[in-house]
Amino acid sequence: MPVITYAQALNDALREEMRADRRIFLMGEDIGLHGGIFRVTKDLMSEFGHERVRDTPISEAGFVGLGVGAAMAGMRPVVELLFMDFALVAADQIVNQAAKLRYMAGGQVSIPLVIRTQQGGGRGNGAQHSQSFESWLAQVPGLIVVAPATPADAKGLLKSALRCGNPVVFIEHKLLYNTKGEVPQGDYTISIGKAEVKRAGRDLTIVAYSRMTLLALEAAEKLAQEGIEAEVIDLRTVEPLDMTTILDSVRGTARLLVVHESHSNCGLGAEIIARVYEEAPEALATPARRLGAKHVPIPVAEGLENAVLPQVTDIIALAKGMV
Amino acid sequence: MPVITYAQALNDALREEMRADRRIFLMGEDIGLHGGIFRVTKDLMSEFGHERVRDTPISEAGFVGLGVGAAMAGMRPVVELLFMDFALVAADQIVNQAAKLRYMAGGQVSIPLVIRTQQGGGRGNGAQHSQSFESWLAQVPGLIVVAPATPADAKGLLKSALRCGNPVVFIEHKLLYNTKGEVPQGDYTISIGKAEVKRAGRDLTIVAYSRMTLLALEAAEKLAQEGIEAEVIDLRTVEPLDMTTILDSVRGTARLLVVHESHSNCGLGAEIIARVYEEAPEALATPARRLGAKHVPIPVAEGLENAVLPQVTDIIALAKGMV
Amino acid sequence: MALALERLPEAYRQMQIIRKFEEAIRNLYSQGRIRGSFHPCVGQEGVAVGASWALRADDFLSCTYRGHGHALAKGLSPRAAMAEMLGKATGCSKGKGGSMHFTDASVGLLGANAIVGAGIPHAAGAALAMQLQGGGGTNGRIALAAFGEGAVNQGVFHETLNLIAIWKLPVILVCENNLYSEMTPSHETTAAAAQIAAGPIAAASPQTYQRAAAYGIAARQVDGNDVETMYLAVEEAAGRARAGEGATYIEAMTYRLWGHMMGDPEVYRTKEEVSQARENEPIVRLGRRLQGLGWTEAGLARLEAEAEAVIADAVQFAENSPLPKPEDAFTDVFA
Amino acid sequence: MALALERLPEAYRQMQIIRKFEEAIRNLYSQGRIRGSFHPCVGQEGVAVGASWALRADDFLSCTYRGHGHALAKGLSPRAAMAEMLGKATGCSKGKGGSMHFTDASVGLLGANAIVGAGIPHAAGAALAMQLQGGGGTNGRIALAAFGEGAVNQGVFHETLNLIAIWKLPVILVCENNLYSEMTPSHETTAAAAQIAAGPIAAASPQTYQRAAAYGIAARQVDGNDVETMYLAVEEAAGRARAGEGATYIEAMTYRLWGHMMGDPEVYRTKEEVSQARENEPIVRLGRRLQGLGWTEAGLARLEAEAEAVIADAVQFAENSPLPKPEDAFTDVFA
Ligand SMILES: Cc1ncc(C[n+]2csc(CCOP(=O)(O)OP(=O)(O)O)c2C)c(N)n1
Ligand SMILES: Cc1ncc(C[n+]2csc(CCOP(=O)(O)OP(=O)(O)O)c2C)c(N)n1
Ligand SMILES: [Mg+2]
Ligand SMILES: [Mg+2]
Repeated sequence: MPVITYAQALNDALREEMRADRRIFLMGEDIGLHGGIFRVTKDLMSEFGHERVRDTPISEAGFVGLGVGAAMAGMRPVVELLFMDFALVAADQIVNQAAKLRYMAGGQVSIPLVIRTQQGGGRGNGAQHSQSFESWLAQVPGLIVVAPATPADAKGLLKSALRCGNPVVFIEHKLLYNTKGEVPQGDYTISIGKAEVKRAGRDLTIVAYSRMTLLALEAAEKLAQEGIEAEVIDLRTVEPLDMTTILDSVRGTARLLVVHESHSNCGLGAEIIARVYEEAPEALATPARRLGAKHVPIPVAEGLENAVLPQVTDIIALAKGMV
Repeated sequence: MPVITYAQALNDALREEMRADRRIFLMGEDIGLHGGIFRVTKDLMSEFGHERVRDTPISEAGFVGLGVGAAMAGMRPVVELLFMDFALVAADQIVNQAAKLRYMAGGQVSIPLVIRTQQGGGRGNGAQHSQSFESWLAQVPGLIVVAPATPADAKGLLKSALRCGNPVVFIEHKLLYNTKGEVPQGDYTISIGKAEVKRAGRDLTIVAYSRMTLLALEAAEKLAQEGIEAEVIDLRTVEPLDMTTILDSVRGTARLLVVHESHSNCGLGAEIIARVYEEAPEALATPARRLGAKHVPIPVAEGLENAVLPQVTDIIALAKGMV
Repeated sequence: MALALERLPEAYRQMQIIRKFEEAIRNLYSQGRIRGSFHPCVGQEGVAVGASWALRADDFLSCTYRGHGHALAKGLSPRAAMAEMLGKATGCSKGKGGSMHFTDASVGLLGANAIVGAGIPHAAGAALAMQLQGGGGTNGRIALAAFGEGAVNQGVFHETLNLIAIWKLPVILVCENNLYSEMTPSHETTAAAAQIAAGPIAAASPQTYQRAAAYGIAARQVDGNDVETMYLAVEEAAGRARAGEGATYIEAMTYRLWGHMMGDPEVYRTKEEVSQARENEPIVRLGRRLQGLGWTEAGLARLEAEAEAVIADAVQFAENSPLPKPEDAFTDVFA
Repeated sequence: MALALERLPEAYRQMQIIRKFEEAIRNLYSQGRIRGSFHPCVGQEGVAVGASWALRADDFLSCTYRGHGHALAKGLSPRAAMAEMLGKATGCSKGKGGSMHFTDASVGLLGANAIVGAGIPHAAGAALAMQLQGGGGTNGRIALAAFGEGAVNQGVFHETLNLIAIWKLPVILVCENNLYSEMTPSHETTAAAAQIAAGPIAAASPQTYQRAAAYGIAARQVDGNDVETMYLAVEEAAGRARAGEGATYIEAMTYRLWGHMMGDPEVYRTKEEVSQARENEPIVRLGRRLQGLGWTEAGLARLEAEAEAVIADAVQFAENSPLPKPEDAFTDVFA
């Protein structure tokens, strides 16, 4: 299988789907000639033209709103938010509109809208450009939220998102774009709502997604050197949650650690823990734990940022404390 | 003690604090001559004038942003969002600005801004006028989030919020405004971050806040008729969480049920449960449970809305299943 | 093209249907049989009928919580609308949307919206879809956004106007200027270009159409209480949009005869102001016009009675309809 | 009042300080010693110095991620600024804010902001505070918001302009029109009133000041690369604001000589366009002006060397400063 970057995998997914489906068009800042700050839309304007690859003004509420309207009128818009942090200026269109219009219409309309964006820290971009909002968006009924960790998952999930006919927030990570991985050739999809065991292990289950999957895998390798075999589950989709895969794993390992980059408070870690205690309380031998960003805004200086965001060493320390 | 409504208690708090502190001024839609849709700012314009009680255009992002700036320049603005749902059009100013500017400035500025609003369902106001966002806002470092259930707590907490010097989202509930209760005379405050045991009991702990406190108390009375004594904790502040009070209670009852009106997913129920398992895993005799709104938008028709929002009967059923 | 004379009685009947619809709701509301809030459009029927009638059935429309008139005029069935008000399973949204979210995809009604300004980009997006599907033309179909004058102070209004202008979208923007936003006179909260004197129609009102002009969008103010004027303005705008000439902003001056919603004490205006406005309201106006064209009072009363019957039927239908089942709350989230 | 002739050398030196500051950062950045993004203001120093100098020390200022120039001109110490760039404990924000969030409360710098448009209401709010504290006057103090021309398409810009207009807030709005928003020419994304021909300064650029005029805010376009013109415009606007005459919108035409940020391949413009712009850049312009007033090349070189020394000192200070301690990440959230 060819080895390509995460950014290229996304670019391929967009290109292939746009060739196959004329309803798909793109809107976002600098996505055209420039091909996007992270190069995900590279060369798409030259292939598909200005009509289908539209550079927008800095009007996130406006163009997400246009996406909602175009989706209701039969198109399959993909809107790009340059940084997840800017979802806040478009929050009404995402949460009050895209997520709810179908329901409020009793099912008469559908909103096949994909909102692509990237999030996360680790680059010193500061408090307004480093946030992770998946735990917030997972609170919103009517949104599907995916956050792939690998190029192959990114491509397969983006194709699924474009075909699924519902509002999807498709979350990329700024530090993943240049990571590489094998990606199958030809058309394939990854199912929305299906987690994957990225590493098998018997001693504890680490649930992660997006970039935290890579950190979890790295931690697992180091733990293995000390004789601790961690199973690493990559959620890939954070809403809906694949509890089956989580529970199957936890029933085997009896230990659960959830790692995510959004803040701990009311985060997916808490949610997964609450569900495991609801659905399989007998499964756990030690209390479940979660690791998220600490409860402060994300600072810029490296030492500070590292103190706030989950690190491999934090995962290892927590894991060791559990087995 | 005089018995007054929740709305009147808030009105008294605003009036007393405005008399005492010239830095306080109000901005919001229809708060002036009309005194607010829910009458919380009744007669304040006539006492304090147009300068300090300002009717705004329908520009939530704008006037919350003005509040942030005025706060940095030494004022103590109180901005009213007519419905919590409209926080979404002002989300950037609340989450990226009010919550973070102090931190990003290394502590050089402070943002003594109170954002008052009301939330929740039960009136058939539909999906865009019935949401509860406290679990989302609790995810945001830099915000204090309070949600009082009684007139006395509402008054005392609003005074604390106005004096605390930090951004506070002050959450009222549309179905509480006409509820009545005893309110102490004269000046008093309720501490931010302090929960209260509103009913003592030995068999299980029910944690709630805002209107759900009233439902929990009602459920507790009914449970008592069947010999089950529930302890009801009213959080009053949802961020920061008063874990001490929760843990003390849970250590006594060994059973925990959290009830809130925001959606279950990544909600405060999950958060509290995760913390209890982290901090006192040995305390629980049965798995902790939580009850929030079901994961669909809030519908209008009564039977549908009741199926989605937590009801007294749901609390009773869950509680019975735990003891 | 102007609204044909022979359609005027039909327009009168349509406005009466809207009026009776709102009256029936007020009645049901006061009996405690309707939940949520209700924002009547009484007095604004001229805008609703003039605007919706100038559209084709397959054109798109987005409107607001005060949009019952637009929805009915666009073709939403009074039965489905009334059943929705009563929270019935036969409602246009099966009881899930209620008064503020009337939707009928079969007649291009994208939906009423309860967030001020939020529906404007939806119409623009539908127009963009038509432009894309028409390969740069409009595919024959266009979109209209109706909103109150208070919406011009909401950010998404501006963002959308700019997008409409730069992409030459086939959109018609209808600002229903009824002088008030909830309980606040809009001129107190709405700045306008200093150099342009207040227009002839309502001296105290903000000139919101100047905002649109700042984006190079053709913009004008019209008398929204005159259904023929309204129709003509939208008809012309539709022609421009279909011809690929871009958007038009129409500020339709009108007046809300009832309060902002049920329970509004109306402290912000005088009784005299309201009774003066009654002389100028669209149904009275069209009635006078029809009389000028030879209609008798009896003839008009017959049209009114027909409207009454339509609404009585709708109420009966709604009352006899079943409630949704609790488990229905969990469907219609995803396609 | 115009900028006094005897202050022109100082202005030249101040602009050079800003230029050298950005050059030093580029240098450090390419060595991998600066984290995050860096949005240089090279070429826009005239706006920064002209605007900030026309303010008093106790006036408020909000600016953007591209606001290093404004911040330094307003009085932020180059040492504290450079230490912030290097993530040091001695940085103006103790390493927490970084390049995009320069703040110095002691000189009225409310903060740079990394969200397009978001700082504009903060300046307006500070102005409102002054109006309230001054009992309806301005208390002698006013506020200035600096932002790029891309910000005029962001909703909060409009919401704030309306609020500024209706409340007659003592604000100066400085739009730094450098023709591009990131990698997109702003005229492609920004609609303007059709009837007004493109101005003399940059034919292809959007006329953003017309947007302000639609709110009745006094609005004009000026040559932002001429520091004296810029100073005078802001000086006059400050006078109006202090006198309670309300806000002024100044569209300052300028040009960003470097890319949007480090790593920008600049595919969106030609090398010729950039080299042409170099002839017209503010430091060159003021240099020519000073030579006209009798300054020698050597004299200008001395001013430049002084600036160089200030920045060299700042870099040294920053390099010698301690890193923040990890536990410092958890302070400064609440007052
Ligand atoms: C974003 C937002 N803010 C506030 C409200 C509350 N609200 C509902 S209607 C209304 C007044 C709207 O006035 P206008 O646009 O003139 O329309 P009208 O009601 O007069 O038809 C307000 C403020 C809302 N629905 N959405
Ligand atoms: C709300 C928001 N959307 C997008 C961005 C990303 N972004 C950063 S700078 C920029 C361009 C801004 O252009 P302009 O306002 O002209 O200012 P300039 O950078 O030219 O000074 C964009 C789109 C942002 N920071 N905030
Ligand atoms: Mg109105
Ligand atoms: Mg620019």
